[in-house]
Amino acid sequence: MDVLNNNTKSQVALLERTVDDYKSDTKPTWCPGCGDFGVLNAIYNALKAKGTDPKDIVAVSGIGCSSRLPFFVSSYGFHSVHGRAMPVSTGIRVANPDIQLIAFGGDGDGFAIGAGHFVHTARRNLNICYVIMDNNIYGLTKGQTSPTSDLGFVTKTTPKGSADAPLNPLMLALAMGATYVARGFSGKTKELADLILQGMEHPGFAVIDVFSPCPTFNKVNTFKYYRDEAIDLPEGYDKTDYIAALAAASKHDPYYLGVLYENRDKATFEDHVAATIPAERQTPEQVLNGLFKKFS
Amino acid sequence: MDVLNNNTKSQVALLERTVDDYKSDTKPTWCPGCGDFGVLNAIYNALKAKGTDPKDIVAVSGIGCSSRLPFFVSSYGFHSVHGRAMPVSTGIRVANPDIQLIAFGGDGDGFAIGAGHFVHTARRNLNICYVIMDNNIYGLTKGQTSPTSDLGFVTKTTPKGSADAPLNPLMLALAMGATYVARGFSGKTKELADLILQGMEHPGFAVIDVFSPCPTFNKVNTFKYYRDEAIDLPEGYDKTDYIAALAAASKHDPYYLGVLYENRDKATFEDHVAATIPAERQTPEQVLNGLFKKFS
Amino acid sequence: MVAMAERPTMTEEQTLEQRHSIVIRMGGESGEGVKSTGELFAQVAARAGFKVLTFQTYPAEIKGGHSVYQVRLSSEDLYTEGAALDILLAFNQEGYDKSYEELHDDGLLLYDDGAVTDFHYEQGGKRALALPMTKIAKGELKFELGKNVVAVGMLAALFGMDVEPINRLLTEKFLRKGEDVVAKNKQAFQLGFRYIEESFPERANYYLKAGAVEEDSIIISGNQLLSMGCIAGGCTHLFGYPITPASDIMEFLAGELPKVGGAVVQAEDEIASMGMVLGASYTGKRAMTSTSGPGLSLMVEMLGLSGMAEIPAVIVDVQRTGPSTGMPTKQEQGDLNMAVYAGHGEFPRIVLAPTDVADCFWRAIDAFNFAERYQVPVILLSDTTLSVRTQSIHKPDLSKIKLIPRVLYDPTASANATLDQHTLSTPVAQHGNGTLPENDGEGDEVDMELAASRGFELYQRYAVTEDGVSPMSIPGQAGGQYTSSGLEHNEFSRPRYDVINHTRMTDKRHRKLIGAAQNAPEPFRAGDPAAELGIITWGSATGVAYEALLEAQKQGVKLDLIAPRMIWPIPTQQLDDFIASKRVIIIPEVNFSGQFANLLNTHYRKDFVRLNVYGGAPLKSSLLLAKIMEYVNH
Amino acid sequence: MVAMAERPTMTEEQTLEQRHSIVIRMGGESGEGVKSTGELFAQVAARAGFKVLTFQTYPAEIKGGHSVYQVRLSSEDLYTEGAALDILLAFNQEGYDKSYEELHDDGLLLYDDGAVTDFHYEQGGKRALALPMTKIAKGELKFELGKNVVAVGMLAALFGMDVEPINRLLTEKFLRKGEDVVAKNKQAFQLGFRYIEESFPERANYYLKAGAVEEDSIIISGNQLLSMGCIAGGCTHLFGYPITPASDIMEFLAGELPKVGGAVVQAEDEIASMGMVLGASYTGKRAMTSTSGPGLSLMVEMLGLSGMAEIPAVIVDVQRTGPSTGMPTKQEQGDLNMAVYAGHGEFPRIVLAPTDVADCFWRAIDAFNFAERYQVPVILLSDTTLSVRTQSIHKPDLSKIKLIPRVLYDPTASANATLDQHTLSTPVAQHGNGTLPENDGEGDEVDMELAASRGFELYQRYAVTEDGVSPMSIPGQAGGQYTSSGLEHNEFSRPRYDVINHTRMTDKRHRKLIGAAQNAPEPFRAGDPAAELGIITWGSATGVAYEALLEAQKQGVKLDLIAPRMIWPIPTQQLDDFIASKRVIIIPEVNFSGQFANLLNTHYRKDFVRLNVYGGAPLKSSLLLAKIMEYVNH
Ligand SMILES: Cc1ncc(C[n+]2csc(CCOP(=O)(O)OP(=O)(O)O)c2C)c(N)n1
Ligand SMILES: Cc1ncc(C[n+]2csc(CCOP(=O)(O)OP(=O)(O)O)c2C)c(N)n1
Ligand code: SF4
Ligand code: SF4
Ligand SMILES: [Mg+2]
Ligand SMILES: [Mg+2]
Repeated sequence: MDVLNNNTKSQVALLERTVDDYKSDTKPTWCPGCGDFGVLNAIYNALKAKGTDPKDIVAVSGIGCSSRLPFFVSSYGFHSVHGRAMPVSTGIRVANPDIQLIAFGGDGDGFAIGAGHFVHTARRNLNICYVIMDNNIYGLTKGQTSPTSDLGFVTKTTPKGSADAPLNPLMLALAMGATYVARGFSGKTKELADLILQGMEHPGFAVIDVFSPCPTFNKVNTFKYYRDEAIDLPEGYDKTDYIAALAAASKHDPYYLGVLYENRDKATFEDHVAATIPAERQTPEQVLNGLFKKFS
Repeated sequence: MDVLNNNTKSQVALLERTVDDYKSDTKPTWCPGCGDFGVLNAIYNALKAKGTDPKDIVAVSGIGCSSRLPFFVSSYGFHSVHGRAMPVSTGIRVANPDIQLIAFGGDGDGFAIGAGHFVHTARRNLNICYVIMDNNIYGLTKGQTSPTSDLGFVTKTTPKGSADAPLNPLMLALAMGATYVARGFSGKTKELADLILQGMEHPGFAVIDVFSPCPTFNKVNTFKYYRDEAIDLPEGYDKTDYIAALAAASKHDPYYLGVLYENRDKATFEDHVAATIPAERQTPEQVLNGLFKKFS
Repeated sequence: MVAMAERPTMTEEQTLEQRHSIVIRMGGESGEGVKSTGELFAQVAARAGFKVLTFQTYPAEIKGGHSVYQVRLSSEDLYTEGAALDILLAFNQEGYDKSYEELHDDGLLLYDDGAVTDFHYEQGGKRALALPMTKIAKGELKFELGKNVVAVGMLAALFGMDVEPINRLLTEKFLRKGEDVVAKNKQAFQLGFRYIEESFPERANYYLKAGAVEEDSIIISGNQLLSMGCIAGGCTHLFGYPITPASDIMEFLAGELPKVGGAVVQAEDEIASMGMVLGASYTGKRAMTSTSGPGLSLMVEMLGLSGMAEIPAVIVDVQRTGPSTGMPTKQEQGDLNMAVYAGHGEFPRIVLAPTDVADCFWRAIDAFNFAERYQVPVILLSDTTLSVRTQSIHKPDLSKIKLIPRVLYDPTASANATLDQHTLSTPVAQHGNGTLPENDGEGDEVDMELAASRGFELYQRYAVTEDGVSPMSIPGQAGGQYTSSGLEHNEFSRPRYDVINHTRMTDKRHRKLIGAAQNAPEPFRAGDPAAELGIITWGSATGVAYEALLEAQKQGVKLDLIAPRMIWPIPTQQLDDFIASKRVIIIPEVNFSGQFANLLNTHYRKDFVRLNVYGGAPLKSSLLLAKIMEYVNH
Repeated sequence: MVAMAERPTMTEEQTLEQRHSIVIRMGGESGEGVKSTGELFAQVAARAGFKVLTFQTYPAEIKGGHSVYQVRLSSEDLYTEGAALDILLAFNQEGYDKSYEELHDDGLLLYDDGAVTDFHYEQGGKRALALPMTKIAKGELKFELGKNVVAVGMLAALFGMDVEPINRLLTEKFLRKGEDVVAKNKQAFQLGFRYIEESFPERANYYLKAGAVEEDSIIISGNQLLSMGCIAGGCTHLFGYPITPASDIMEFLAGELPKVGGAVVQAEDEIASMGMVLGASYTGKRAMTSTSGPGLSLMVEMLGLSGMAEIPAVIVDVQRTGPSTGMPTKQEQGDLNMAVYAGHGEFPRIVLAPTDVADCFWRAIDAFNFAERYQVPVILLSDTTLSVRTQSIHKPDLSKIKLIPRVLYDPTASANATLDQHTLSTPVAQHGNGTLPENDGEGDEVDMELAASRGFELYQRYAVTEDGVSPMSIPGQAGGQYTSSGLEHNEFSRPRYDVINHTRMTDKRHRKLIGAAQNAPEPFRAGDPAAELGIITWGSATGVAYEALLEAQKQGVKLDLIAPRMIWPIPTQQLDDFIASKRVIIIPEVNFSGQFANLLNTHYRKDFVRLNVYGGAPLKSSLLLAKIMEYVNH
């Protein structure tokens, strides 16, 4: 594993970093027992394994319990507005492709209000590692149905059960062209850290949907539920086979955990953008003088 | 074909209607040679075949050349704002499930600004027939790249070629749970009329992506291009096989035309909503008096 | 400054009975029962004949953090949650730390025995009493969760409350959980009650006179009553997206609207919510959404579509502290500007603001009536304070509700037929039919022959009428077909781009505001109309202003107060005389720039005295009183 | 009313030379060459030494519909497209039908021979001349598409233009298409030119004196020059979504920004555009978006994030006719309210408006400077008129550009170090380090030990400074890590919910407006400062007001004019004296409610005379002149 990968500019790249180096001084605000603690833990470990200097990382999120995560990491952070983690991330990456960008959010943030942006970030194949803490509920607003809630799920807004069929995040990611698609579980922190590390090292849009239970408001999709309902991918599974990945992603009862798909051969959006920049840069003044000539 | 299907309330249901009955007095504003003329023609014929009274139809759209279509149909119409045909349609269907709802729009309207709504309308499986006039470009704003434009496509906003990989509307529809997924071509009006008729008769969310060339601004994806690049589905194709549909949808070079997928067994959103309404309706006054008791 | 500190302190002989009201605050860890204790105590007190008004704060975090529930009791009507505390009940050390300084000099500190150990503040004249709440619950009661009910029993005894109605309440409340639970809770109450009777002889000092027990009294929050007002206003459909502090409107109605054959749909975002509202309203239904600032910010484009396509819509905005995500659980009146001005170009809209909890009901009904009558978006501006405040009020009199119908297209009506007369406006003089103009190239081309061959094509969806309102057809109605659009259009709903048409249509649309302003709901009025010192305010600041006015009057100050309930259009006929006749007018608001004052200044050239607080908490009446005093004889 | 009709009519002897300017309109089917003829003629005239200002209308439809291109020529500076037409060139019957009534009583109608057949209007003193444009192109030239160049040759001859520079222009223009094409076009020009020389002896009557041929003259549209201003302002990244009439800014910069190492990205919608802008700006880049009303309506929530998180952003809003989809190709100044007020809660923002084409360049630079200097969103309000108008102007002097840098975090600077002095504001007195406060439960809990062990945690992203601006760190900078957020926060960017903090931070953020107003760009000023009659206006209405002022002065009226280029915050130091010293002030605007007048009334208690047109067309100077005359000695 290339620890120094994205880290060439960092003066302290050769220092072995500890998990503590990635902890911020802000203490998590989550309820006791929240699945997001496990995710945060996995993040710390993945970051340590990758070893990037915190100053060269930006953690981006929207709004939600899960979206608070950037505050708890010692890197730069951008806790934006509900549903908009992807556009903000896109702006950051286009403006500065040297940044290691990790994005965080909830199922509501990413797939309800944020669904449109998800679609376009995936098809652009931006080099972003996006970790969704999927608890099948809106946590921060205290328990309403989310896009990944089951049909018939009873919440405050759906006292007779939800009328919407759930959205399958992995199918969406695959259909829209994400080049790394994985599923993790907050109850398996070690495996999760590995999925995140691979996602960060993947050159392109890496989506990791993580079952991260909300014990406070979701009494159905609990740790126990996912321990029973989620299994590892079968032996010999070929993560480069797109149609197989679609089949694996569409499976539930039980769900698969692991890397369902990876394609390292597609150019990123940043590559395409970089290709439009001429080798010989001009100053604004040169550009303007050229234009004045054109309009005279 | 059950011509009288949705039409029981109409007093003139038994009259055989003509294509002219579905034409409005507003003349299309499109450029000569625009693909949308063929789509409009197919619509007229599909409506005639279905035979619903125009007063019981609502045609909904967003903004774009294609979104002007409701003005040209003699039914009720709602030409809303850019990208929002789906929410408006949802409101209409939830409030009045007796309405035959056909929705129209462009690739930009439906899949750029409207992508998030498309995702959610599909997973809810609303009973809407949605016809997208896909010209791989923004027509009304005079020729910018659209979400279905090819990578490298040169437009006014992408002088060095588009950096975004195109979005595959059928994959999106399938991944998100649309229950009728078809592709048509404005150059094959008869087949298209049939696809639209089937879509209107389908109980659930019917998506018909139609290649509808824009000769004014898209010099690549022309009628000729699609005549060469789009073929019918193979003999014996099973439109009920979901994974096969995904494979067929992901194919390009050439593209498939026809009904790629249909599932008539999934309940619609409207069904689920109706199920929450108790058999015994109350008046507002009864509801309020019940509540006053609760809060006293 | 004349602050509340100058309020006369209680003498030895003076009992709380002689006070107008008392304020009790409970403070402790969020989720530890502060809220349930507060809520039960408020209900108990209401049953015992008290007027009750509550206030609460909770942390933006889901669990943990400090939480406060405050109950104010009186035999008379209440308008605010009160200022300094008469009694503080601390559930833990933080409960003491955070609020002790707000306790009156002669106030009483109660605390769960053992839970507060560090009494580091100066005690002064304040008294303190340890209550064995947890001890009794764990011990004699053997039911630790009963602690809250024990506490309520103690408070009830302290104020000398009548036990009879309280026992009935406990029965009603817990019956569906079984007889056992009822018995356990009654026991808990009694243990608490008895403890105070037996071990706190000074309790008589705290007795407060209850009012008559009123049969038609309910205790309810602003959001709850606003939701009920929506039902009363004929709403059948709500499309929304969760957001603090508006979510519970949607949640409340999710349980109720299906009963009347309607539905609540949770959309994917706020833009979709508003799109769905317009779709549903287009089919003739009374539809709404509820949101808070960030959601309203996202609805701006849809708001314009509602105005331009003339589709009724009700948007409830429960304001919270902005800007951006801001402080989601805190108070601000900061969305007025957006409500009045947001949107590109100009279109008519109506902005209403309830002045108190009871008013939420009537303004919600108004909102639907105005939306339907004028075919415009109506924004109902509530706020955090009103939304979470519970209050004991009289059950609204349902017989007073008047529903004003949408003006519908009736092709059989003659051109000068007078449509249903109703209270809101002048009659509409056109049935909505007309003759298509010739093609002239400034809009979509029309096939005149085809048009002529069809009667229904002559329907004028946007007939230019005196009051700006055009009769509307509803899908399903034969001959009423038209295409609704946000493009500029002529009467026939065909796109048009010429100067005369746009001018005429802009005028038509804006004429609705004339009728709307004339039919504005009555403002809140109090004080002396002859006073030359006046206060104008709005929304939840009204109660604060009223309390300041009462206090000022006690101090001999002549003062007048008006709080319009229609914010936009400005109800000039309500304000003209008021503004013209005062020497000084103070406008207190909970926002930075004085948004209402600014709005009034677009119409009135008067220099108002602005009083703005913007810390995320409600305005304090003492602050306003001080400002009033500055301008007495000055 | 004193309308343009009172303008002296041309006598037999009077040649056009004696006129200040002449107005030529071409009218015909859209796509039929009206626009290319107009554009070429404008260029030709500019090369021949004329000042040129153009105006065009085009249908909202893609193809077909009537289209107009109007060119005004003068030897002196021009401010509007002019009113009545001196010459009308009709390409088809509709070209005659739609504009003949606007032709002066002594005007000249030109038409393509055979294309206009029905001369149904009263001719009066107007003259008419058939031009064999198509005939020459098809016949002698054998190149039908050359018709437009033939027409340009005819017009050039009519005005007695110098052929030499025009030939050079044709060479430059067509060279990249080959020598043949150059020759063909020169021939076309010559054929047209010769035709007039030979067959229209009265041509000398139409000669107009050209100005000196200026080396540094360019002919350019508002959108083009605004785009160039963005480049000059240091912009490297534009994220946008196509929308009329703003798209061509994005399209223009798509070709240019990569040259400076930047990029243009077409986002999926306007919310995404603004999100990307904030992301890019957060990394230290100068980033922008360009849109029109509907797009701005969608950006409102993001605008608040920019204000709260204090991230610089430039938003160009090219206003079009609203509300909703409205009339996308028409003129309105209807987004001012939204620009100033949209958003929940309150945050600082800056609104600028260029007054003419040349001004677009400088205001775009200002926009970036203000955004960077104050870390706020800046909205630049252009409009349809300015965007499509082309005008001959002097090349902007690049040496006059001053770029004001963002105030960056420098951990080595001492607490009272004076940062770079620049023109915009007072120096910042803090370097942005500080000591973390103890935990107190009103915000996220902090691990004080961990905090203490790390130097960089002491960085105060939101240091409370005198001018409200806090030094910003940029990802990659060691020790500058912080989490940007729209939640209310303390100096250390940690979420905080207490009253004192929110009040203090609200004050800090709004203090930026004080500095911004003090550094407002110079307003457009004209007229007599001692006059007691004044006009205040803004944006593209300024040119109209100036023209009305010139005309009024000719008629002996003393008049003063000011047009601020900063709309918000109100540049009071520019306006105070003006407003105080006038007896009557007229505020003309192209919107319904008088948005700028209303805004000024939030600060000034003066009764302004409002003049509002809202038909989708620019204000006419004759209308303003009439209003002025109403108030002379009255
Ligand atoms: C525009 C907007 N709408 C609504 C909200 C309220 N809101 C905050 S978080 C949230 C959803 C939380 O669910 P999710 O994204 O799944 O995160 P979780 O809390 O479950 O981790 C909502 C609706 C908001 N902040 N902004
Ligand atoms: C909010 C908003 N943004 C942008 C626009 C401008 N606009 C109008 S139509 C359109 C896209 C047209 O493309 P498409 O949807 O593919 O329809 P087509 O014209 O190609 O049929 C755009 C960007 C708008 N009307 N509203
Ligand atoms: S509410 Fe749920 S998601 Fe939020 S912090 Fe608590 S447990 Fe976690
Ligand atoms: S621009 Fe293209 S899509 Fe639009 S009407 Fe013309 S041909 Fe059709
Ligand atoms: Mg969630
Ligand atoms: Mg298109």
